[in-house]
Amino acid sequence: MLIELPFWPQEASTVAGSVDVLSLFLALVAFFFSFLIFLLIFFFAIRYRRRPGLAATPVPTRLSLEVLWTAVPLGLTAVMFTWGSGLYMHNQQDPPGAMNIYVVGKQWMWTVEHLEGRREIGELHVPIGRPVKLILASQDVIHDFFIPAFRVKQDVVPGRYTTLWFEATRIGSYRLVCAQYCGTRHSGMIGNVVVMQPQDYQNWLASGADDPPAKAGERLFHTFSCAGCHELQASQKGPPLIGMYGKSVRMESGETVAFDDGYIRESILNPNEKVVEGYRPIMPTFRNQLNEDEIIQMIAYIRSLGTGDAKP
Amino acid sequence: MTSIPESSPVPVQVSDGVHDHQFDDAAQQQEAATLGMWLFLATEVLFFGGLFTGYTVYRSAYPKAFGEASRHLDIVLGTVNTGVLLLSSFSMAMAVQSAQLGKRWRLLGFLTSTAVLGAAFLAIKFTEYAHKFHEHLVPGLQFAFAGSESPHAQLFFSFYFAMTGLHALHMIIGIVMIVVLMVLTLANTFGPEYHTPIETIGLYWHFVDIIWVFLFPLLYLVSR
Amino acid sequence: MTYADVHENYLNASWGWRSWLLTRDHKRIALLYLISITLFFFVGGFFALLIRLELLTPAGDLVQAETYNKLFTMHGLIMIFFFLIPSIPSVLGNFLIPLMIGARDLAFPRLNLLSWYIYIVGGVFTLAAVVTGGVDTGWTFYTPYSSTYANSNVILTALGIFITGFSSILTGLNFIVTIHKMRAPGLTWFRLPLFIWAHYATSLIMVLGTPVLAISITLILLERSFHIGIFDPKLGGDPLLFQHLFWFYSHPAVYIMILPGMGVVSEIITCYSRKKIFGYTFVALSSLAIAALGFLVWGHHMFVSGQSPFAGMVFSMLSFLVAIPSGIKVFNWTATLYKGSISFDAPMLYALGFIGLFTIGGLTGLFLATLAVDVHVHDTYFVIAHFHYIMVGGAVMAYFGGIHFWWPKITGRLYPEVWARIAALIVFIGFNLTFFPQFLLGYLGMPRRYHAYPEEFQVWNVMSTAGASILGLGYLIPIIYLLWSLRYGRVATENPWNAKGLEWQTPSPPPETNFAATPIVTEEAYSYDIHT
Amino acid sequence: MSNTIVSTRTYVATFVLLLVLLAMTIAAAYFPLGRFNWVAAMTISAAKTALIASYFMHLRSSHRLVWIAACAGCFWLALLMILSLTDFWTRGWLQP
Repeated sequence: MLIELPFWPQEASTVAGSVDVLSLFLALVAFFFSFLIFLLIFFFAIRYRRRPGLAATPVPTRLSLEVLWTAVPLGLTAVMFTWGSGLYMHNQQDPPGAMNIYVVGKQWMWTVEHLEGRREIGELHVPIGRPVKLILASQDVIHDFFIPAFRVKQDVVPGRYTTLWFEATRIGSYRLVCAQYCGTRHSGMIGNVVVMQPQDYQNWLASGADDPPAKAGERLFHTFSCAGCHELQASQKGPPLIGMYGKSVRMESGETVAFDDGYIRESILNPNEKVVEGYRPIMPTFRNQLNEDEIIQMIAYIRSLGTGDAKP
Repeated sequence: MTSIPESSPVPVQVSDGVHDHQFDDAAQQQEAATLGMWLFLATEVLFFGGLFTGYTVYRSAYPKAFGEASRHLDIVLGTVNTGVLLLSSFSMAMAVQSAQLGKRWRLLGFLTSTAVLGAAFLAIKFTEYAHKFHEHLVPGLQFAFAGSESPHAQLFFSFYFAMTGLHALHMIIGIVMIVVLMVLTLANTFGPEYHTPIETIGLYWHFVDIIWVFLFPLLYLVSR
Repeated sequence: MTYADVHENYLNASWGWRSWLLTRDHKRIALLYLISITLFFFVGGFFALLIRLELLTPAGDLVQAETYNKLFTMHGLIMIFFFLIPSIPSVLGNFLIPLMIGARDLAFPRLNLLSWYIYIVGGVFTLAAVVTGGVDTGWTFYTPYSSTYANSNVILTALGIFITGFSSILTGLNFIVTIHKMRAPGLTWFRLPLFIWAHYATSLIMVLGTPVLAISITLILLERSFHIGIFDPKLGGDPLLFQHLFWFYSHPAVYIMILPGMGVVSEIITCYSRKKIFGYTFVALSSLAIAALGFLVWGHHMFVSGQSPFAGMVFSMLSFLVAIPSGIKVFNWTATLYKGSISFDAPMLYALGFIGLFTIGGLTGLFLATLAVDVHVHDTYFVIAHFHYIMVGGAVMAYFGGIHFWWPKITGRLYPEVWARIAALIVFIGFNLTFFPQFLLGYLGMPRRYHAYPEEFQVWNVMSTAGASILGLGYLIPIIYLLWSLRYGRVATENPWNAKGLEWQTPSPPPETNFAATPIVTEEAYSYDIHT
Repeated sequence: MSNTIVSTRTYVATFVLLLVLLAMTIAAAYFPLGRFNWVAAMTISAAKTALIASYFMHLRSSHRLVWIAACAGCFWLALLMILSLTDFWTRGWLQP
């Protein structure tokens, strides 16, 4: 039986190739210098091995050499830094028009919520050729969302949202793993990303859709009597929510805050730290009443009320 | 395994009684001890520094909650305590001077007053703790704080108790060491020739004072 | 007749257990450390062995997931805090610093003994945690897992680490004061052996970094026992704050482990190539540069943690900078060999192995400093491979090299040369076989701390486990022949390697007060090519 | 350096100055200066520290090395704070 030795992971996203090129460059540099040092050691060790009657020859320190081997690594690392940071910054910023999918990590599984209503556990279905932005939340400890074939990874931190985007380039099923140690069954927090043709993805979305999260969010909105203050139009007590998602809003403190997922989440949990200009800090907290999934549903509902003019 | 009683583990002494055998003279020993204590204080700066960093991060994130929570602290007791501690530092400085001059009873007097002032500081501090306990402002113990900033106020009080608690622990250690110094003074250990322990423990005491000099405005005077 | 009868020395100056447990002699304290550290090394090694056995097959079938998590946690904690950090400083540093600078002892001998006791108390706490059920937070104690969710002995372990930290602080403080205040007449800073420079730099990190670890662990203890919650996300606390505090110490801690090893290597390379070190000033100052810059790079452990990307860029840039002084050292060591008269005694084999493996470890660190690439390899086996190249390929190789090099000075006996060379080669081969495949595993995407793993990774894991068994053998052999040499080894002369340095100008083993008379230094370090 | 004996008068003067600074810091806290309340408080605390260190702790007459040790602690604390805050204070920058 021939044992297959895997050397290189699959490349299945738009960024995978560029990360690999940089990695290969680094590997080349690493190989060159390791080889250089090994070669020199071997050569000197044999050439200058101890022999009777042959003493060591004093060699004074040469400043030019010291400068050389300070400057060359400095130059090389400058290249690595610039290249690595440039690529990283590019990979951090999600392109406009990315579709949002919400992911919640909890010990020890991933739950995924598509805005169209489909929910899944341990699997993530995405269409090929379209930027996907994941909004990641954790119900308990820190997890990490890692898709090796896409070369993307992001810690999922309780108490806030982190985001990650990718654009898949190859149809297939790829491994998705938790890379941040999260407790006993950390190694079981593993699943698949399924990349599909857009049409297949649409069919898949339609095939087993539950209520869309916005629908569930609307129910929660009524259960918790949010409408009492946040009437959908302007109101005395709370700011309106229609057409607000994605807008920039002035706060009482004078600062300007983006009315985004993170702000909505914070406002539900800690309503009075950032109050919209013209309103009083009177909203109670819903800290102990909503879990991460429900907060996402609320956000989906508010989002469904229409987005503002700013970048969504 | 024959244990010969005469051969104690104490190494051969080339000491003249004033300095230990590894040093050449008393001056070298004293310089070493002073440098050692200052290095130790540098580690203490970083020990408290972790808390100061955390405090800065959260205060800048939740200025409102921190301001509101801070107003629940008793500024009168806090101010009195600052005064008490500054006075104790003065007393400690005078103790070092007395040792340098070889005035044994004056030294004993100043050490005693330093320890008593330190104890007074702790007494006031624990009175404050008792109040906080009654007002349910101790994190983890049925913490109750009116308003929606409650969790962030709890963060403030977490810092309050962690910072003042660790400070109080340092005070307690300092008082114990000063009591030891008092005993040694009674035993006539110190004089103009040898008073390094008084100096080094004095340094420690002043350092604990400095920590409070920062804690006081950071905790009590956030937003008055 | 035992070796101790040769002449009056620190080993035969007094007898009985009290003369050891209450000793203030830095040389005896060094031996106390040597014994305790060796014990911890084998406890940690035993855990490593179980980890590698579990990973032989993809299914988690040898131990349960919970047990596996405890194994890697305890392996990390014991190896880092109870072996690597104290290894070279507390054993070789303790023994050699006063000898190398011509002093009778460290500045604070009682404090030195206290450090050992603190180390032991911390060790007892940690071992008690192991025996009573273990701890499963990972050595990094990340919150909120460690503060809220873990159900294992976090408090006991954290207390153990907290206590041991003070041992490290006091040792570093002792070294700094000693090096400043107690050098022999004529021993100016730029005549100091590089071993001393390296330990000076190490001590700076111990003194200035360890307290931050102490406070972060204290906060976890408070959070766990009193629920005060400074890192609790439910209160608006930020788990990343813990990571900042933790890595402020724990990244420089890597330099605590490697810098003393660099010092050892400088001593060995010069002695066995009979050369003055190439670029003394650069090697000396690069130690300080590493210690200082090492404090500025901790954020590279947090590139994917949700840290601000701008902070990521700052930390990435600083991380590249710290590579420069490391490179300077490697180039200078290599240049020292040029036109030397090189012999291949066991310490030299370890030292050359160190240079090679440290080079690989350092260069693969560049992958981790490069933001875009780190995103992919972070928290995978690539990281595991990288830091084992630094810590095992680097620090442990240097430690073994140093133990062999100064063995005659410490014990008065020579180790068996042939066996020592064989062991050094076995360690080198076993090490590479164990850890090189892990670079590939990491890039393929195998996450670290996985009890069970997908099947496609098995081939490399089998290779790694096979290598580990060879490596384990390589570590056992020296223990056997070094113990053997205590009784049967040839009696060592004052200076068996014909080496420079004050420690070789006093009998082996040295007398209790180190030198008959305070030596006076008139030449630079490593003046090999002048007198031979 | 310990042989420099500081006079009682200097110690008393230092203590009185410290009390004055204490009064100032409290007074400053009641002026609404916004962010500058914090700046004022820290400046006064730093001044108090300088007094305590130079006179009570004899830093004025101490060896240069002691100075370095004292500054090292503060410098490293600054490193910890500044580099940590580069994270916390630039978190939102990428978001629009």
